Amino acid sequence: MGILEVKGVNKRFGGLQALGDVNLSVAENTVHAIIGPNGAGKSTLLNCLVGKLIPDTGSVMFDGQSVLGRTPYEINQMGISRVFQTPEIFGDLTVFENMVIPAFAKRDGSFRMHAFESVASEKDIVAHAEEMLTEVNMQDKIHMHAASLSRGDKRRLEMAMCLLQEPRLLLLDEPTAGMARADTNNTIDLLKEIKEKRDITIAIIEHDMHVVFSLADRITVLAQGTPLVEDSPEKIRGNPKVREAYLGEAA
Amino acid sequence: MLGLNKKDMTLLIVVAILTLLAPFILNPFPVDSGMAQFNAGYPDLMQRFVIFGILAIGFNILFGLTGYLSFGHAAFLGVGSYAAVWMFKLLSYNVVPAILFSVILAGLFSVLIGYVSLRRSGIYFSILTLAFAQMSFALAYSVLSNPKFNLTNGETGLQVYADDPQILHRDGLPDVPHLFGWAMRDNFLELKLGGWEFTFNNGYYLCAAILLVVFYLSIRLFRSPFGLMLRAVKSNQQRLNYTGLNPKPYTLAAFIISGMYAGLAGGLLASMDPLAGAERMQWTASGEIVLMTILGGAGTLIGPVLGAGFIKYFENIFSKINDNVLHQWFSFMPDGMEDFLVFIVHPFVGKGWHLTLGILFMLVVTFLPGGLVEGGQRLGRLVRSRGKKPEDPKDPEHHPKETPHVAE
Amino acid sequence: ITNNPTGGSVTLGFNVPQTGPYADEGADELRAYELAVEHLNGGGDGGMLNTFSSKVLDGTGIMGKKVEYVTGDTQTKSDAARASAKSMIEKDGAIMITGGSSSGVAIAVQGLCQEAGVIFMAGLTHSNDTTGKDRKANGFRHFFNGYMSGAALAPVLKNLYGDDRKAYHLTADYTWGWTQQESIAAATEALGWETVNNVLTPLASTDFSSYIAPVLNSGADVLVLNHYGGNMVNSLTNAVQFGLREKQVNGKNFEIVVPLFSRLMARGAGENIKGIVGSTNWHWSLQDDGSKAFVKSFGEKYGFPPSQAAHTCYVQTLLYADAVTRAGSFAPCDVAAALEGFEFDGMGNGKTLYRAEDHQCFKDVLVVKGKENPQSEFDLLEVVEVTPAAQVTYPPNHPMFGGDEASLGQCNNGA
Amino acid sequence: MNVKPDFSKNANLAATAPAYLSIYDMHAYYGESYIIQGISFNVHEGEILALLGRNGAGKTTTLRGIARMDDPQVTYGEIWLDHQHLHTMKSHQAAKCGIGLVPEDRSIIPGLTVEENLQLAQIVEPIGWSIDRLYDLFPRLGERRKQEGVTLSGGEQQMLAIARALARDIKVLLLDEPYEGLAPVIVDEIEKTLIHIKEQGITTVIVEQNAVRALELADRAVILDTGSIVFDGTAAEVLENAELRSEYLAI
Amino acid sequence: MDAILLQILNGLDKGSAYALIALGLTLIFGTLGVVNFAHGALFMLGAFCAVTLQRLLSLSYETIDETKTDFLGNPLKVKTPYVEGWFGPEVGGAIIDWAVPLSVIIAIPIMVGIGYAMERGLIKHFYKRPHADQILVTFGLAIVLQEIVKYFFGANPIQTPPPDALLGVVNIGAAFGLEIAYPIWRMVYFLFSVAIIGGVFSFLQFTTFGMVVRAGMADRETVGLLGIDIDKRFTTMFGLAAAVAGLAGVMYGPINPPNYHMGMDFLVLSFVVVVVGGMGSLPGAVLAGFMLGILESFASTTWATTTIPGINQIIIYLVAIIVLLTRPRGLMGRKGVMED
Ligand SMILES: Nc1ncnc2c1ncn2[C@@H]1O[C@H](COP(=O)(O)OP(=O)(O)OP(=O)(O)O)[C@@H](O)[C@H]1O
Ligand SMILES: Nc1ncnc2c1ncn2[C@@H]1O[C@H](COP(=O)(O)OP(=O)(O)OP(=O)(O)O)[C@@H](O)[C@H]1O
Ligand SMILES: [Mg+2]
Ligand SMILES: [Mg+2]
Repeated sequence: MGILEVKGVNKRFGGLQALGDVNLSVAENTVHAIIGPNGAGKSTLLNCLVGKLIPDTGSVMFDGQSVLGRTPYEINQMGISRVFQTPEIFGDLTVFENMVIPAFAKRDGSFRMHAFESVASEKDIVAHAEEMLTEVNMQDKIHMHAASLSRGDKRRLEMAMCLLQEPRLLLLDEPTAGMARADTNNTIDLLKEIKEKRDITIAIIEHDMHVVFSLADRITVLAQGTPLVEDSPEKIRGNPKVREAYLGEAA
Repeated sequence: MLGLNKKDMTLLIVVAILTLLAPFILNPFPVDSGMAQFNAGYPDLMQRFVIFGILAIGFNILFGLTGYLSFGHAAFLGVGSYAAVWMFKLLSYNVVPAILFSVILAGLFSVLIGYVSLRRSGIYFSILTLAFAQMSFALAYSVLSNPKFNLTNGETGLQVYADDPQILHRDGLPDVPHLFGWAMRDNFLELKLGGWEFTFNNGYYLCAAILLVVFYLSIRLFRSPFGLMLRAVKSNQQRLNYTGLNPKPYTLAAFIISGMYAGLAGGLLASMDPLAGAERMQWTASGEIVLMTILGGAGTLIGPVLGAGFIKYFENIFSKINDNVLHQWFSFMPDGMEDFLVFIVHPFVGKGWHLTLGILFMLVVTFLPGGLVEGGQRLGRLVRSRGKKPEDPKDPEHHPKETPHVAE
Repeated sequence: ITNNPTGGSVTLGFNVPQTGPYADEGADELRAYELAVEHLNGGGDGGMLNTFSSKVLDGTGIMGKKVEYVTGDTQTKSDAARASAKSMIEKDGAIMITGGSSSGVAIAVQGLCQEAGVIFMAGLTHSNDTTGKDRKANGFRHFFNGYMSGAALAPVLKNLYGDDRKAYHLTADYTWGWTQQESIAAATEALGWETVNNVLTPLASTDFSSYIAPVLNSGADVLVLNHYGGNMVNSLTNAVQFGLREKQVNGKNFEIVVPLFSRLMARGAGENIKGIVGSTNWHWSLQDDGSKAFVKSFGEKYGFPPSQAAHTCYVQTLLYADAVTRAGSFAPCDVAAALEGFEFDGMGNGKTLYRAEDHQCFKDVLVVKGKENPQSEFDLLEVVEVTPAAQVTYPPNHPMFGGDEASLGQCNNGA
Repeated sequence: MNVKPDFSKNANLAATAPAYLSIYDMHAYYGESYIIQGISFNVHEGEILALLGRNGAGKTTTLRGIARMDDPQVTYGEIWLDHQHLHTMKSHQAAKCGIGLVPEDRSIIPGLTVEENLQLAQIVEPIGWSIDRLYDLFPRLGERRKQEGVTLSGGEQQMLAIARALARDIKVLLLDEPYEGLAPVIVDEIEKTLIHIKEQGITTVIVEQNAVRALELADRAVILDTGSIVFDGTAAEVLENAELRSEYLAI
Repeated sequence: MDAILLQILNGLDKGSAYALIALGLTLIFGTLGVVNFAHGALFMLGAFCAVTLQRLLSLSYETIDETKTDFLGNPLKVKTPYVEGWFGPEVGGAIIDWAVPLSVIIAIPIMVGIGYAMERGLIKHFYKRPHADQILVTFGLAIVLQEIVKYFFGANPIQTPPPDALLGVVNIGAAFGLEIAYPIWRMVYFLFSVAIIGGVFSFLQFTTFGMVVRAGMADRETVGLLGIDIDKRFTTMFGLAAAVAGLAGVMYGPINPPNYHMGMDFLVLSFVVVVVGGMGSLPGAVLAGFMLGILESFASTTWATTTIPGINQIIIYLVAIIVLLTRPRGLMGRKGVMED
């Protein structure tokens, strides 16, 4: 029994069957990669996990509890964090403030009216945020407006925000797209390190096979809304169907 | 100190000094001079400056931080005023219960209106609040002043009559709003220094003290985690949601707080002048609050107060300059010249004060996108850079800002 | 006392609408005030000073002090009007406030002047409440009111349209509208007319067609428009558009009545006003000496005849100056005592009494009709009847005026 | 701040072929931040130039400057395209002269369907490929022609952005990370398309994090670092120069 | 029955005014994304085009009639309009009589010109600025325009009567044996607005203009990349919107006499109409305009006001609240248009 159990999920957009009977089980403390051609429904699947979309049918269980019918913030409070395909950050705020918010969310839950303390006096929160920024190597950008970061940095910031919450399940939608090779490697290292340090399950969508094969314990290949195969990385690499439909010469 | 950082503390102290010395600062001209027209240091206007300042500070907590543009805040102002006058009618002229009740009632109203309106965002939210406010206005102006259950006294405005119960009223207390016998309308000191006159009014200092308290609270709020969350709401609600935070209670709390600020302002208005009219709730009044905030600089701490002062100054000072006054000003000139100048200035003052206000709105927002606060900052920078060497810090020889090559 | 003039001059506060829909009316009031000040200070031809029955004013200002004035903008909002009045009192040292063109504003400012201890000489305010339930010891009204309109109109209406009529009222949904409707309905019902319906229209209405249309099928043969200003112009225009005036109902010509007329409204209504009956406080075509003198000095100064608002404001200023002089004091209580029960003549409207109990003037009321063939752009109304003061007088405790409870309170000299 | 362009590095570029697109001493700001600090390079007719560098090096800024977008403000310098001076133009004029930019965030226009997004590109002359021809190139787009553009999957949006550029008759195609978020097979497809486009005589500037892929495709390469050019030469040179690769590209 | 039909007709009529104003507003607010508080002022300026033409046509020379006197007892100056002098009283009188319809011709270029000037001179700097700034600047502009009009024309309403031929009422129910007397000019106004609405729709539907402008509003930058000079189109759009608002005003004069603040009276309502209709949706604006017009008409019936006192005061706002709560984007709003 995995920490995340997706059973018989369907999702239609008008005439398009974006997800057709998806079953997926992600085991605890593993990295599970979801790959597949563009438009296969990978992001749609993640959307169903975090409450952005509600599947037409099927069930999604996280740690034995259904996530369906819950709002995104409740799902996050259950321990699921997500990095989006196009970075979702607080553009008007500074990098530091971007980090502080998840720290509060983690400590205080979904709403607390702390209107008279000052942010600066919350020593633990500040320390936590700064520490995480150092980990992703962004301490020099701490006072920049998030909107004026370059694209790669935005992604790193978003990932740091999610990691700071120490989620039990981290969903990454193409976290290294547009990242420089060096940073991609750093990201891989970071994820590995974090996985070693704490209990964390990661589901990752990626087109960069280097990333996928360096991290993944298991891989699901999604095509046209249905899982094609699920297997270990080695097997997937050798699978001719996958090679033809998806990997091309990259394999 | 007081949990503020140095910059905020300085700001608070500056504001405190300015408000406490306002009777001097606002009356810079001797009474008999031609410029006396521009003096603003009389009790009513000073009270209005601070009361509308409080209103705008409260509005800014909602709009400046969360970006939710309420077009119905005047409703809370009106509710606050009605609540206060009802307290005068039922209990006594003491302002304490009146102010407390106006804050509470406005708070309750804002829970109701906020809960419903906040189900939508953006322009839809604005229109919802506008609709609620316009309904409140219509109800107050006519429906609720129906003689059978006269809650608002309609066009005339709610006021205290001799036959009202006033159950806590005792002999010896003044028959005007007072703070434990200290009448709001009285002046505790009237100073005459040479040609100058300065009035120190009880009501003004009560309002000023309250302003300082709520200003302090708003600084704390701006710098607090709660304030940060509100700014996050403005920036990206999606991300907030996916970070495990529900934006709703934050925005609702901001809405209620700003509604209570508006109610407080309404209660103070009634305490300074015990009559509550329905026009206070009209959309134009709500629009005025919006304009004050943007004009001063939305999202800044002091901006809304400046904006409120600016608009109220025009309303009260410029509207009173008539041709007679103009002729006095220019009387030192030769006759033809005098008439010509009066002719030129005439359309912009007195009954033309709206025109001047409109033009200034356009100028300020076009040239100072951040409102008056930005104007102040630019001025400050100008003054500061004077001291330095006139050298362009950005590599002057290599890329001057204007070049013949690049057309913008 | 508040703002007792100590120097060589005395300051009056003219608080009129300078912006908003009544700005033109306010402008006319201001002209009248300036004229009055000129006359009080001995300038011009003296206007009504020459015809006024009291002769204490001699063109040397008030009690030898030169009259100066400050102006303010009421915006036709109680809040703004009070703010403006306060600034005149607190900043400019005004000893008397006057002006306004709506009852809400008049009552609000009157209350303020009572508290502040200055005299308020109301401008144009027609609601019964101003000298009814909201009467104040420091406040005085020269203008007539809703009850007087009804009392003056009723006999004329009976003459013109008979005593078997069915009236349909459209009423502006606020205090002034209600009191006027109540007064007119009572006066016409006393004649034998039937009030078929009274529909309240929102103040903010700009188009009245949906209120006019039901009139057609209601069986009514008279439409009474209890509207003022822009509301009246629009509702009358709409009523004429819908062909009400050409209709025959119950075998009679359908008629429209507008109880309160002003020349500015008449001008706004244009052609539509022709033949429509209403009442007014004063009209420039009156031929008594006072009116003629006033029209002459106003007309020569500004090039057109004064409106009723201008007239009432002018007269109020002179009356105040006269009362101060007679009392020999600027103290509001002394001035009030001099005005109370004061009888005078030569200011238009014939013999006039400032009644002591409620500070309302009692004088002749004009019933007018839109003129069919105007000779000039000002010649819009013709006087049908001058109703004598006696016919419009009512007891001070009349139920429409607050009954027995209404009281002036104590006069306030201020501090 | 005071960085002068080092012309010695690109002294050798001149004579070989006539410069087609030529950037001379360009300086650009975002508000107060000085990003592009005087860069000069040439692109020859019909070639593919790879513009490389780390995150935040200024690649996107350079492309936006060439396309004459409102932001960044190019405060100094000249940009010539085929004897026309772009630096005096606004973006729509530059586009009429033949500049086609595929922005890094794809900029699919909300509220418009796929087809409308393409039609929009053909409102103003000169018009390039027909819409049908574009659908032939990207059949997925043809299938989704009535779908709102922004609901496309990430990869589909990338295809739409490229298709939209080709819908205009362009002389120079500026591609900002065209492979980002694309499945490996599609990357292969697009690479073929780029070669095809090159054969049509269209000049291409490609910005790409996947430096190796870009270099294999490109004729020449320019490497940017913090707003200055650190290398200008043939693609092969970069692939050979290990120092360069590790220092600036981390490969 | 007659009464109900009459109320519907009345609603249609009020609805046409709402719809026309909201249509123009949608072009600016819903399409360009500019919160234009000066839109009401454009409506007002349109009405004053008619007033101005009427005044111009009535420009007169004075002759002195010794037999009559004016109010001061001086000989009366009689005014005769020049046009009557030139063309004779008959033709001249007819020209003056048709001043309002004639003003449509001059109003179009004037309003387009005003729209152009406004956009080029002011609004274009505000596309990228927050809505709040747009509100402030356009509100300032509205005040300035109003005050200028007030300076020249006063605050009082000014009659702009329809031509005599279009005065009076027709019984449009006669064919069905019903008695529905309806003013001719209101019929004209309704038909006129239908024509304008149709014209605008076909202009935007059958050309790609609308699509380009919508795209430009959503993402100016990208549209520029596609070679489109969006600024020019925005200006054109603004000119068009100003013309629509102005024409609505020209023809409205005979229904209710224009005054300088008539625009503000309509402004708030037209924002409500646009939002209820759905931002950026032209059909939505028109539909909401007519719907609210008719509902308001029904709410003013005696039956309605006795059932719920004061319903006529609040109906529009009440409906707006209900619609917005049940249909998040208004009646016909599209996703993604001005949602933040
Ligand atoms: N809101 C929507 N309305 C209509 N169709 C949609 C919507 N969202 C997604 N789709 C379609 O559903 C399909 C799956 O999209 P999804 O974003 O899940 O793909 P993906 O696997 O993440 O692809 P990529 O790797 O390119 O990001 C796509 O064809 C997309 O066009
Ligand atoms: N709008 C902006 N305002 C201020 N600074 C900006 C803005 N956009 C980008 N920058 C800064 O300009 C620098 C260059 O950014 P640019 O986007 O050109 O980098 P890039 O080379 O394209 O990087 P990436 O590979 O991450 O996309 C970065 O330091 C970035 O932080
Ligand atoms: Mg995806
Ligand atoms: Mg980039």
